[in-house]
Amino acid sequence: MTIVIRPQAFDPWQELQDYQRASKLGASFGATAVFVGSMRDFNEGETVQAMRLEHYQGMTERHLEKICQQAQSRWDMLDCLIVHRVGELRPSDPIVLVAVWSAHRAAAFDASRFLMEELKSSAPFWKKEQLAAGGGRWVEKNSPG
Amino acid sequence: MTIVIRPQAFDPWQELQDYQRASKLGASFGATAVFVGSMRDFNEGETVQAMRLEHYQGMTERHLEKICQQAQSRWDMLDCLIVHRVGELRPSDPIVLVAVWSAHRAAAFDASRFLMEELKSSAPFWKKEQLAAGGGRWVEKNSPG
Amino acid sequence: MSIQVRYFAALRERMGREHDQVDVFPEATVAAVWARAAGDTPLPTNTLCAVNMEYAEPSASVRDGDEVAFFPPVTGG
Amino acid sequence: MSIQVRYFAALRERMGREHDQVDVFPEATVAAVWARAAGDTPLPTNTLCAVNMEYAEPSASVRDGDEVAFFPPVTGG
Repeated sequence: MTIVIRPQAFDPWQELQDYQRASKLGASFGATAVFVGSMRDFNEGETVQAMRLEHYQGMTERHLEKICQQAQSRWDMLDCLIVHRVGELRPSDPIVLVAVWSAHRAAAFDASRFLMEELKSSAPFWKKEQLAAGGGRWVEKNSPG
Repeated sequence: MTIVIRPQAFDPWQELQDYQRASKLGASFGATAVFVGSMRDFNEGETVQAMRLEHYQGMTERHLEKICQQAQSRWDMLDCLIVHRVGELRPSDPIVLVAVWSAHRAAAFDASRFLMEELKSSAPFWKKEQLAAGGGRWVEKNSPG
Repeated sequence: MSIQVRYFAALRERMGREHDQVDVFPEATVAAVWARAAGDTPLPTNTLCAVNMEYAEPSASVRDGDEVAFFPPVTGG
Repeated sequence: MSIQVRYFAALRERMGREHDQVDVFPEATVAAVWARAAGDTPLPTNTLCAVNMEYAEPSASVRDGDEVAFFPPVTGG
């Protein structure tokens, strides 16, 4: 179970390759479900030029650990990885990576979706968009999943 | 929309990195949902040493295209990629990769799961396991998702 | 009418061959193709059938030159 | 009792500062901490509260040395 808050840009596929190579999962897992959220260049009718992602250092990590533990108690997860970007983002930058490894596919699908929904609804992160038309605006709330 | 049947081993994360770099998706997508199925070294109470994956060349590709089109008609998918291994596999080898890109996360989650369930229930592939205890056995049916 | 018949996986092993070429009467069904190819062996339960690479019922009729396939439940992914 | 108060995101900008140090009476609630820190400004609708990095209701009581945070709805992922 690994949680990373990262101020630098990351490539989710590179992260997964590195993580899985270093892991001791061997041939125990039959299923990996992954979700990647990335920055779009368009939101609520406006072209978005850049984004700043703020978090509550300490609480964010602790909260993500808690939702991983909840997932672990509900599904047979062998491992999970969450990487979340903070700082200054550009369109097409990955924002979040959630990956779940399990023996069978239902657990991986269900747990990865649960983790994403919980993360979006309750982990303390905030987005401020820089609009192409000028000015910044805080994203007011996340869309339901 | 890309469908690949591959007789060689593949690294799903490398496939995704290469595919996405070559794609023209830009910053239009906010969500990518991925499922990877891999070969376990254990199934139905037996240690499995190797596996042979057979398919019906022509029908398999055609059938996978059909389920991609079904997904495309049901969800706002921007792109999808299916890579499926055939031939001689070893434990921990990736068997299948399904990836869906969309603007918002619900479509990516739903479509990727739909594609996997349809693939498992209807695409013409067959697995024969080589058991550590000796002898081969055809997998008789897939578990429900 | 001439029909190309194909077998896959466990059914291929059970038949001891990958394909057959059979002649059937016009309006013949997939089931009739099986009977002609397999002789006395009844179509095993759960066998799936395809005509020209599309799933078909045993009651579906075939046409000259069609490819008819028989195979066990699929286990990919 | 001395309480460390923190503000995030749009609320931080609105307050014009990242944190406050306030003194409150024993048995004070999160809401009382807000009132002490923000003066006449009512707690904005939808504001979330945390005590020592765990979500808490405005009615939750605080203890000496606690860190109390106020922030708008979260928008990560």
